[in-house]
Amino acid sequence: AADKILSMSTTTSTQASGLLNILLPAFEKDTGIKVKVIAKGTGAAIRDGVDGNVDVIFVHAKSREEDFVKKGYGTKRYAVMHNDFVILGPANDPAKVKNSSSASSALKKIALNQSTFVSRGDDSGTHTKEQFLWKQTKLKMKTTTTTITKKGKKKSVSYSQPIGSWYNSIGQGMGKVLTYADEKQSYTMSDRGTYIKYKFGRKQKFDLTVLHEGDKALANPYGIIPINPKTHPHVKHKLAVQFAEWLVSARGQKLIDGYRLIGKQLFYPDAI
Amino acid sequence: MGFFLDSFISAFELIRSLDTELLLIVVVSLKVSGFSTLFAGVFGIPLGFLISFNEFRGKRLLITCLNTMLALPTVAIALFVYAFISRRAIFGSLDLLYTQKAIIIGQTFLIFPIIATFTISAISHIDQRYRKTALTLGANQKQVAFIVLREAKYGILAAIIASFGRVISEVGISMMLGGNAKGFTRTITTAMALEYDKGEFVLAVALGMVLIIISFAINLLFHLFQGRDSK
Amino acid sequence: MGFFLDSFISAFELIRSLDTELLLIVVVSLKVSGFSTLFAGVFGIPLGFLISFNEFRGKRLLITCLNTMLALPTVAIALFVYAFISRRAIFGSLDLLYTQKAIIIGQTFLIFPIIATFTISAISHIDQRYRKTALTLGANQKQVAFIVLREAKYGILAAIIASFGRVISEVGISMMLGGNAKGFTRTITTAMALEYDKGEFVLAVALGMVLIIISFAINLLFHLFQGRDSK
Amino acid sequence: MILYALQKITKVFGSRRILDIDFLEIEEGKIYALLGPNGAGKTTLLDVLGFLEPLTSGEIIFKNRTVKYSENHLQKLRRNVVMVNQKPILFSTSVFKNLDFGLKIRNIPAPKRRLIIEESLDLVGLRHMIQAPAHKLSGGETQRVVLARALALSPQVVLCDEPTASIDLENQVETVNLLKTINEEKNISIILASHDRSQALSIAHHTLFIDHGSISDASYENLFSAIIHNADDGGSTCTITPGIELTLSRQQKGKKRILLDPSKIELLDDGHPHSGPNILNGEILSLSKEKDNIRLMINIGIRLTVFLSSSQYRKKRPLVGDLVSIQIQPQAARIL
Amino acid sequence: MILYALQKITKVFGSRRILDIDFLEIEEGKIYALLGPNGAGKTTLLDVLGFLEPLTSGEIIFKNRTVKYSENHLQKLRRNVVMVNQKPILFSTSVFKNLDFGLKIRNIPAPKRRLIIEESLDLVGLRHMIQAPAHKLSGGETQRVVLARALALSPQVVLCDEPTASIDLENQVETVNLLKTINEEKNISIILASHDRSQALSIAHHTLFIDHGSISDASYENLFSAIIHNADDGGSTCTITPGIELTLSRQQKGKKRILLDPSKIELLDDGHPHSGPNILNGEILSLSKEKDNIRLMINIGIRLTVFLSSSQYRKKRPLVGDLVSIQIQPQAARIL
Ligand SMILES: Nc1ncnc2c1ncn2[C@@H]1O[C@H](COP(=O)(O)OP(=O)(O)OP(=O)(O)O)[C@@H](O)[C@H]1O
Ligand SMILES: Nc1ncnc2c1ncn2[C@@H]1O[C@H](COP(=O)(O)OP(=O)(O)OP(=O)(O)O)[C@@H](O)[C@H]1O
Ligand SMILES: [Mg+2]
Ligand SMILES: [Mg+2]
Repeated sequence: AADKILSMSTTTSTQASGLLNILLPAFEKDTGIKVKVIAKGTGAAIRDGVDGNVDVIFVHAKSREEDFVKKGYGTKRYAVMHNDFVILGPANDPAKVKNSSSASSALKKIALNQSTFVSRGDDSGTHTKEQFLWKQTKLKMKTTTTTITKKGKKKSVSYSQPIGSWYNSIGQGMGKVLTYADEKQSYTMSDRGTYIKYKFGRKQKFDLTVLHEGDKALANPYGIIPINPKTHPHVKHKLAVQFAEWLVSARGQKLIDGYRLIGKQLFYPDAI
Repeated sequence: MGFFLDSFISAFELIRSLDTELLLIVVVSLKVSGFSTLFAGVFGIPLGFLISFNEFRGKRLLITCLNTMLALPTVAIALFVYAFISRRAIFGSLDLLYTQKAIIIGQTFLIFPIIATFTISAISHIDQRYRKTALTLGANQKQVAFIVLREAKYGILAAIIASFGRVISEVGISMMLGGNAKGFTRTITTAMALEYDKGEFVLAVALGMVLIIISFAINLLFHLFQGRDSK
Repeated sequence: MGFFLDSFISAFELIRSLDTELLLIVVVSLKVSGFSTLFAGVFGIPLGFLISFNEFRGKRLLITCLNTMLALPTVAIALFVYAFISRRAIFGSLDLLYTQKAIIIGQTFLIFPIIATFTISAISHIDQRYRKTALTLGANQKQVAFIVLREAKYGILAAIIASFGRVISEVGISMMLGGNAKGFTRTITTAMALEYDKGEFVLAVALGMVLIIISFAINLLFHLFQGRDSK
Repeated sequence: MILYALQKITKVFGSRRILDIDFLEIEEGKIYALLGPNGAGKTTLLDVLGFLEPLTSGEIIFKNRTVKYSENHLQKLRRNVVMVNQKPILFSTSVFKNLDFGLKIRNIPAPKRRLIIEESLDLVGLRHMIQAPAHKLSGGETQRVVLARALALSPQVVLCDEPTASIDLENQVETVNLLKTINEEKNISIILASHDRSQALSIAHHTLFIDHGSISDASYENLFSAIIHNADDGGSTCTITPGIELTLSRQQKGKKRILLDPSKIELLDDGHPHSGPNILNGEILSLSKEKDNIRLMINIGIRLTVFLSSSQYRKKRPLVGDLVSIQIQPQAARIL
Repeated sequence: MILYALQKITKVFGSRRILDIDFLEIEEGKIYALLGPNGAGKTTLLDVLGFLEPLTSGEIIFKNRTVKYSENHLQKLRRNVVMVNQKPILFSTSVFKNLDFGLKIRNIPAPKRRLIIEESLDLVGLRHMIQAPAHKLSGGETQRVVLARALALSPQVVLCDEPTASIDLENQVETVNLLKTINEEKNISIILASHDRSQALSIAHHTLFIDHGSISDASYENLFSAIIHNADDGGSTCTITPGIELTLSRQQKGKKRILLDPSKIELLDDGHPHSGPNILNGEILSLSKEKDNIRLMINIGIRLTVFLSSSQYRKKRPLVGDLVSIQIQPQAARIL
């Protein structure tokens, strides 16, 4: 029976949105395979894949995923689904970002108005996307570099962010960022799933509303990658591939398409 | 506050409905914490005895080091253990990461210094005469240790309970080494962290209340046990 | 293990370069932990004295409750404090959430039972005769407490150091009430958690080493202090 | 003047009545010795007299004023009475600070405090140790510093609980002399508990015997465990150890504690060993002076104390080592 | 037979030499009493004899075999020697289990253990308390159970550290008698430390005086602190208390401890008070028997012990209360 258990590292958003609660029981019913889910930040999930701690990873940071496959840690990236990011803010919208032409121009307005903006700051898929958008605003960025030693060699880790104390980088998961931003009545960027859950799925009130959405640049694709058995011979590659293919099969995609949270669609299938 | 009332009602509901999922989480918590307390005791108590009973250079420094270990953050311990049991590490092939065993290993490291230092302190409060009396009656080192153990039993028991309280309430190691996998390594605290992540504060507090009830029950038992004996 | 060597070198690099960001994090950690230890001491030590010095119904039950509070998970404490200081709660207008003050409040709740129970235990190990002697020499309650405090000073100091170790190494409260806001409420442990989340384990361990160096220094100081006196 | 008057006091710990004194008056300016077996309640009584333990019932009148059990009132009273513990302790600081503590509390200005402290240490001959750390003193030194600490406060009463147990002979003598001196020169009343009867008698104006929490006028001497059987004639036979049997006039039974009043034991005239009921033979071990009596210790298998009046002693002139016969009158025996 | 032979032993704690004994032999089957002031090293010596403390240097020969300081060897030796502590303790369990502990360790079968335990408790008269929880016994009972626990192991040697301090008279007598009994009936050697000189003498075959860690043949009596000044004639004057001055033959100076040998003090014949150098007047407080001597306690301002031989005593027939004159020979004084 132990062989029928598949370990998967994934981002908190897939778990917190409740999607896995639909997909996994169905998958187990179809194949008899149980999936053990380890939910964490995108960076740590990818790290799990690099270290071979799990059999498959299910994350949303497309460029890093492709890099992951290229380096030989994974066999193939299956595009499973996408949803999108939204820019949230207080209803009175002090920076007047409503009706901005693009996501980056919305961010620029926030910066120019010095309105508080809360950032994930944790190297997650969302954070990667946010950094990409900030770069497009052509605002001046501050880059911090830390030198560390890896395998005896010096290596530097750097990240950049806009300048100013209005920019709050809090290094936490999406849910906590939303709580934080709501408390501070500030702007932030979130994936739609978590936002819907917070806004409509709980008893507690949540005041932030969507101020900008729909820009192509805000797309948020999720991919699943089985770990490469050449790098980590112990992984249950067959089961991993079975799961990935099940997800992109008509059955999996239909379940994704049909998933509703409080009557709202969260994810859009990418494979059909 | 309405919030706490809600949580309280939810906690009560959770318990009353004997929710199987809750039950499983509680069982995992108890099992993991129980084993790590057991192992920490098995290593920590004898270590405390060894340190107390022997005079050697650097003894006080060793105790200082143990005291320092009390301030080891769970994140650091988790990473330390991770470095040994991750797939690519020496013990990787044992496939320990993201299992209850991994949590137990990490938690054992967390509380082992607590038990050792408490034991040293409990023994230091036991009159030297107990040791001398046992010796003069012909006891060997092991039998002396047994006598001292009996006299220090409440101190050591208190250490064990405090340690159990520490592990059952910790979240860092359980999360990082156990992975909070539903049905496998989800404990009360990681479930709380998850509910908090999801913004489900009421459920998080309800779980916290379940935890407090468990640890109150354990402390009450200790209280009654000690009370009966000192009457 | 290469991993630890890497981390060690990185930690050394971090400290050597006097990285301003690291410095800020360390300062915030020390400041927050220092204040919460201070407040917990200011409330916990007198409470320990009050409980020890008075006989009343339910005294042992109260001690059992304090012991139970030792097992309060940080998540639960954080949520509890959150329920009072969130924007919509009674103290919301004070704008405490996600400030260092919020961390201090939460951590004070975390360690205050530790200090109280340690104080009770330290006093219970002090001979009743000290109290009687002070009384017969004409002391009032406050002066008696002073005498007992002096005799129990190392026990209480140990409690304070253990509490400081507990808060400087905890992550749940700092994360949830402080928010890990870079430059404001980022502490060593929340920074570690972040680096872990990012998969940058080397940096996480390096930060952990900085923390251990701090707490070793504090324990060493205590060790020397105590040693000088008992010579 | 009457220092303490105790009326119908009891002290109960749990379900045990530890003290039960109907009436007791203690005069001012005198030395009282409290004698009694282990667990008799000596320490507890001293605690009560030192206002350190509340009573379960009854009343204490201290210097004509009834003691009220409020912390404030007690604290004032305690300033007149200092207790020296059975196993005394010094605070973990210097000798000076130990003596300073009580004076500071009494708001005495610093220069005067210093004078008093030096004077008090002079009294016990330890002025040169004024700056020594208190917890490094030897047992005898500790005892003396504790006394100095009490005296520095010029109390009206000093309570001493076994001030010389475990103290060596040299220091025992010094301590006893010191107590005498302060009683005479400073007119401080002293109440001390002791097991050493001869020491107590050599120093005290009055001795009190306490047993099972009650004060009795019996002397703490010739106390034995005995087994008592009823005899046919309406009396009973009491076996103290095999070979030593007494005939008692009253019916009694079982294992009892028996007290033989030393002044009701008669030393028979010289001559061949006597024999008869309640007549025992033995050797005189020692002779000593005790107030107006002479105390004989006679080994009759057990050690027995006999009191002779001075005049009888001068008449009979018994010597140490003499073999003598004694007769124990039935009324000398008292069963506890 | 020689039980212990100690050769050039020293014991150092920190920088202080606590024991320093050149040579000491202890015979088998005898009772030895160890007398000496506080801090003299009595307890430490007993610890060494009980193989509980290692030596700093020197050698102990126990029953003709040199003691090796390895834990294994010591453990075997300890099975022959049981120590009864100065402040004895019982383990926090029942009286039965307390006695059982040492027997179980020696692998004695359970039924036999039970017999031995009951027998030992009978010896101290506490068989009825066999199941009582040990920590609820009174002081006197504890002391007796501790003795029973030692005796149950049928050791060859029992070491007792102040077995009667703080114990009431009744139990003191019982304890002393018990020690005598086991020495006589079971031929167990006993070494006891005590402050009570007369008690020690009444029970011991040999007394050892220990001071500053060294054994000396001086008796533990007439020990005073004195201030000595040089005199003009090459001798010196020694002031014990104001009014009591002695002339010594040797030059000395400073505050010293002085020992006056009681058998070198002469009781002058009756008559008017004598006077002259080293002649003092006082009252006889007590007379007692001590081996072949009679011991006089004389109050000359301080209490002084004087030994008379039996024949001299019978000749001079001093009485308690007599006023007498004594002469202290210069060679009676010994400066420590
Ligand atoms: N706090 C207490 N709680 C319960 N019992 C107590 C307490 N204090 C004393 N006792 C008991 O009261 C009795 C009298 O004790 P106390 O100390 O007054 O005796 P003592 O005459 O001083 O004896 P000793 O000669 O051994 O010093 C003892 O049996 C003791 O066990
Ligand atoms: N473990 C130790 N470390 C340092 N000094 C010690 C230790 N044990 C005893 N001493 C010192 O050694 C000396 C002798 O102590 P010991 O207990 O043998 O004296 P004693 O003759 O039994 O005195 P007492 O009559 O007070 O019982 C004392 O001055 C004591 O302070
Ligand atoms: Mg007492
Ligand atoms: Mg001793």
